[in-house]
Amino acid sequence: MQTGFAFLEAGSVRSKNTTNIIMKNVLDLFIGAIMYFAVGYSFAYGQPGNRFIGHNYFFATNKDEVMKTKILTLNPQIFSFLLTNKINTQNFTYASWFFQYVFAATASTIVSGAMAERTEFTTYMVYCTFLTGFVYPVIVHWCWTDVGWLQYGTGTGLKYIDYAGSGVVHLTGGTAAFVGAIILGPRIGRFNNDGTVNDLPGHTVTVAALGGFILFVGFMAFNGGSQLTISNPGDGAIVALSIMNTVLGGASGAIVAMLVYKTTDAIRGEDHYWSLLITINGGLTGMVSMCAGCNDMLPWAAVVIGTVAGLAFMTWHHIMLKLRIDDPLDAVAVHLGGGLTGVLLAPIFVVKGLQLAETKEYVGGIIYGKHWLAFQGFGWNLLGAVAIIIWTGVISILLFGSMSLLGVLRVSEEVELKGLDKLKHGEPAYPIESYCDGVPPWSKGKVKQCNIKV
Amino acid sequence: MQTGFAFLEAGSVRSKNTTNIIMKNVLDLFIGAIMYFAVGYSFAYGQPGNRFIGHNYFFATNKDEVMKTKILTLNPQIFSFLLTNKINTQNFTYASWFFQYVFAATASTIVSGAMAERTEFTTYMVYCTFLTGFVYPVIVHWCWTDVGWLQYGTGTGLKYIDYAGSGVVHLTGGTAAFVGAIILGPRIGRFNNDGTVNDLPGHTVTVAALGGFILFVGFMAFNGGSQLTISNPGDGAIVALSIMNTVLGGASGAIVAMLVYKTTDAIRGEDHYWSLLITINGGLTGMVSMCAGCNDMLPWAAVVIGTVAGLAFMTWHHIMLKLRIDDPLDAVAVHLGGGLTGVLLAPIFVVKGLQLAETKEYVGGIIYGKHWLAFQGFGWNLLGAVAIIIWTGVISILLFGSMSLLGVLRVSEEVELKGLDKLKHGEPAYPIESYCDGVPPWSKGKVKQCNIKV
Amino acid sequence: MNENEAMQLELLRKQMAILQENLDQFFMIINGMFIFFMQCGFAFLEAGSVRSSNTVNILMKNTLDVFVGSLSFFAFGYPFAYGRPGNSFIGHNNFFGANVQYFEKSVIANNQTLGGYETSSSYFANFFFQYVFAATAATVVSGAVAERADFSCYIIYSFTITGFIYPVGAHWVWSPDGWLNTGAGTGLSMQDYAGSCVVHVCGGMAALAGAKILGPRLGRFSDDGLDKPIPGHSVPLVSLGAFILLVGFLCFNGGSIQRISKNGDGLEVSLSVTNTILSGSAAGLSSMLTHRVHSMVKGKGKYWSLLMTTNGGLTGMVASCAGCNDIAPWAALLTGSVAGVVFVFARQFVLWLKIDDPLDAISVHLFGGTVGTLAAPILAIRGQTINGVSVGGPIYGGGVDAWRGVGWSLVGLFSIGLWSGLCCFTLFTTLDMVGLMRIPKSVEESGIDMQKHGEHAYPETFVRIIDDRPETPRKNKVVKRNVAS
Repeated sequence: MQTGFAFLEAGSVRSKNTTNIIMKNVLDLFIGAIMYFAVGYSFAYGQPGNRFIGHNYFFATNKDEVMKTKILTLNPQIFSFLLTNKINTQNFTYASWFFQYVFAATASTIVSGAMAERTEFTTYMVYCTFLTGFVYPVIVHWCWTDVGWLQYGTGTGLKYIDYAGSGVVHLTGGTAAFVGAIILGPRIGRFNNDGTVNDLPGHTVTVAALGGFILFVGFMAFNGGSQLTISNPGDGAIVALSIMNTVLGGASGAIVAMLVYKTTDAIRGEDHYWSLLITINGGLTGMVSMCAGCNDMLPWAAVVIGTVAGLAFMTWHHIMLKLRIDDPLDAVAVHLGGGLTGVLLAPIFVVKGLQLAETKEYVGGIIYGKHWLAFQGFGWNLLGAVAIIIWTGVISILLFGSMSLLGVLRVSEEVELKGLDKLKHGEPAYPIESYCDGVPPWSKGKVKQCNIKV
Repeated sequence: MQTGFAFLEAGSVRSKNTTNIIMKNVLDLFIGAIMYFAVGYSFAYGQPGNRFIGHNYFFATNKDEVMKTKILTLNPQIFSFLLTNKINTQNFTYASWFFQYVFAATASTIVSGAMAERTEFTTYMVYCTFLTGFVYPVIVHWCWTDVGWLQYGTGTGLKYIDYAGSGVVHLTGGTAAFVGAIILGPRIGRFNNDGTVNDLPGHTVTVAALGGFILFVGFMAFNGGSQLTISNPGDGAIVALSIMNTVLGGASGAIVAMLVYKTTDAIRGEDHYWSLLITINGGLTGMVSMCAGCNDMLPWAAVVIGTVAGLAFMTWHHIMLKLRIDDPLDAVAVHLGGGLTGVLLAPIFVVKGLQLAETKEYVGGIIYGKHWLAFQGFGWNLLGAVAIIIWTGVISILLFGSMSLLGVLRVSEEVELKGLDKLKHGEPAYPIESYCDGVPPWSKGKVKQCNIKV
Repeated sequence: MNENEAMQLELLRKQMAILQENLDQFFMIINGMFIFFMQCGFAFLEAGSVRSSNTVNILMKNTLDVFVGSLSFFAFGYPFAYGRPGNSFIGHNNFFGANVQYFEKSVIANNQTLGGYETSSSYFANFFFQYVFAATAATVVSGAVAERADFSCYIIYSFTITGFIYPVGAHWVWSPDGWLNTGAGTGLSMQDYAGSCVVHVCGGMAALAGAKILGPRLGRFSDDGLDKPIPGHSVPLVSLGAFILLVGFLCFNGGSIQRISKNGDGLEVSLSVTNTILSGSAAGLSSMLTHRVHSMVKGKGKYWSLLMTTNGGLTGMVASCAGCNDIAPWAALLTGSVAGVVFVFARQFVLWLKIDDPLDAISVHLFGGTVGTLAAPILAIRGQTINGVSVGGPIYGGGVDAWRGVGWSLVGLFSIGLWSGLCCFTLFTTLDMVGLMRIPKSVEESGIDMQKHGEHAYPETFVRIIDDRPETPRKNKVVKRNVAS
């Protein structure tokens, strides 16, 4: 999925900033891996942990059970225990680390889209470190570990429903992106003084679409894989259901966004187009909104939620323009809009839903509800969404705000106009001298002529 | 694989139509999902069904066994059945839906290639709806369900052999593409009045090659996954064999096509080239032809069939040019040519082949044949191919013909010359203003200067 | 236990065995498919790194790698590498897939009585998995010889590497008969889990031989010895390739266990994947920083170079291949950091030797592979197995045996490097003498695409961008071709 994000973004920025945006995505992956290895996984899944944060397994070691960890990594015996013995489960497993790490990288990548084309490179590294190392893991701890306060609930079976991270991953990333885009301010030339908007189109739709396609596939793995196990009864069916719902949600999101875009423009009397980028982003929004409940929802509900997500995407898209916030990738509309839709609608449409603490009975979502707990579940998810937004928002404001005050947040005007690639990376994305046919590469003086000749 | 098709096509059209073709592929995916969810799967796999068509599971519900479906999705009990109990298999499974859906999307995507650069957008949506919702599912029902007439056969064990859809998927798509390309007519400037052909090369070979590579991988999953199960004895070996055969078939197809292209041009005394696109298309043809029997064939047979497919590709390629039918992607040559080769050659080379109804004995293909049933099998496959071609052909003629009469099939000449991207989608694939370094984006008048400066 | 229960237990045991076998093969196949996708990664890494006038050529080469490689590996490669019986030097059986049990066994397994269980043929899964490794080794070379090697040269060496040179090395290390694996009497066994040495050093040496004999591209080094970089035409393509390769490497290393149904397999796979990503990350960051510092010191300006970062990351992943199943995560970080630094300096070294390597294939694969081969036995946890007991690596108290293991890896490294280097040197020198090695100067100057392939990578796009006449039809560029009448 990192590949998908990288190319969606690369295609959506102008050619002079292409290297920069890909570089950011590469670093996301690399810095994310190191940070998540060092502290992120520990904050998220470290056991023991309190309601708020975990604290163990720093650098993949286990402070309370040093001997046990050593056994895990040193002793060849564990590779040969017999099936009849009790299986020695480890609290820290590499598989779990890897899976959670790719989620963390996703969350931090979202932000790079909204802040594209004008952010300092070092800033990006700092914030990426914080997000994968602290902000995101804490939210994961709240929502996805048994001791986290959102997951633990009130003791009556009230839990936060978020199967694959509509809230945890996308709402977090979307909020950070939102704050970042506000504090950075728009790109030069994006908004005119009279309030009208200039399009600054990406340099190649092809590459952006490539990214979109990869993301579609990635989302299926994202949602399908969130089951985490495949060996329990019914796991196969749940994985398949998740994927089917993801496809249907994406499909309805895309089609709705496409039609809304076409009709609103037609009603306003402007040129109306079948826009590819809107369609792709609508599809992504639909898939994002599926993350929360795709394992526990009938296909018709997926179509409904996808439709709402498509509308949400268009609404956020227009709100952002109205507020004069510049988001080159529509990252906020896709992830914040889609994530919010998912988190709020999931408790309404789920089939099994929450489990009563005493009777272990499933109460269903609001539609199938047999119990007042179903309504409480909606409230609890709303609370969860608000908590995530506040936590991420406040930290992002502090982080980006302080960097803005220090003057290291945004590149200088000259750099922005000339493009980050040449000045910061020394590698223009499409070096002109490599495009001259029939001209020996050493005759740089003739390059100009060759261009005209080609 | 949708990604693969999208980029193979995107790279093979001219840059002014790139957005359009990608958009079509995106919609394939999304419209296909909704249609296949609503009616397609029902027509194909609905049980009970007659010899001709299935009719159940519309919108993923089950009309005859309402209670049972509800149990499937609502009742938590099914998630906790004991392994010792008989496992309650469901006729409708989500996994099966997803797998069949991607096949359906493949069939409909094939058509977009042959009709590229000149088709109305709404036309495309209409035909895509029909193909994934009706035409293709009916063929699937004939060939891949036990009650379909081609699969049911004559009761003596005579069955239609088509493991992964050489006929079902590719012949269907290829025929529709063929009919579409004929009725649409060639692009403007493709054929001169004196019968010569102008090349209208795609705008970037790189992107086309990317699509080709993704398709190669996709075909492996396509053929390997068609086993559908992995838990029966020998399943692993069959999957592996399928993939090995797919690779070998593709390899020989590609190499033969490349050599034939080079030598025929050399013999004619024209410039002779090692053509990349011909090689990739040859490889794809080889893989298409493998679909029919790759699970039941020795590797040497795969090499033979791949070679024939490579020749078939070149033959169809020239036939299309001779007939002055314009197929920008060679979709007809690849899928119709390759599919036909596969369907007809599979019964000759298979090892196990058909099973006698009484003795359950495998009779083998014609080469290994121990029984006249092997020859009948060839005839039955031929009949199947003819039936598929007629069914798809007739419906496509009706569909495209009526749209052509209504005048909504083809875009106007002006739009075709200026390109669909700007006029229909408002998104040129490579917006010129995003390629200028150091020039403020609002000064559009200076673009020319900026180019020279670069 | 009554008879009925015993029957059921036996049935269950048989079903489990079937499922295990299928799962193992399935696991190999799935990973093999992702590794196959690495070909796509290599193709685009290379396509982006050459000039636009040679793009089709390099893509063509990578496509043929896949296709020529599969036929060649089917006919000769697999038999040489894994055909049994074989001697300690080379295998010799199963040429053209002969003498392989195809279907019979699986049919037997179907009708068998409850007594025993016979495995069905795993030849196909093995073949596919090993084939994608062989194709990887061959692809490494195409990067180093890009933009100037002749097309037929390419077909010949691709055939030879996948059909002979690589399989012999693989036989030594990975076949139960190979001398590096059995230890040739020393009781040692070379530690190369996923091919740092077998795949990458082999490919890297071939690349070195090829690039050296070919000589640099025209204009790469000026007469006074100055180095004039020839940038690739598209950074986005390069990074697309790199991203695909990063994913591919995870499967390359994770899949190398080749089974998933045994006890502890899952742990080993996930440890491998974790180590691979950590090693790659560390290498990416360390080469980014090293490059920045290095170019600052040399006064060339300070840049955050994307290409250095991605290539560094790849080097780290190459280095992690050898030991990723048997080192702790901190050791992976260490290996990666070293590999990243080594990459930057290896690159300078190759330039200093006046060898022109457009893709840095030598630095990434040869040097990354070397780092990995040596780091693995030093940092290993289990290390060498002497008389059925793991002695542990030097750090974990392996003592003398552990150091002998390091020495054995060194022996393996040299012998494979030497084998591959010598074979390729002979091959390329021969090709050079018969004049099949390098394209003519005129072709090199005007670009291979139009001359050899008749297909320009970008027939129009950049024309439009550069002279800003979007709607002007360019009739003179249209190639007319008569259809034979």
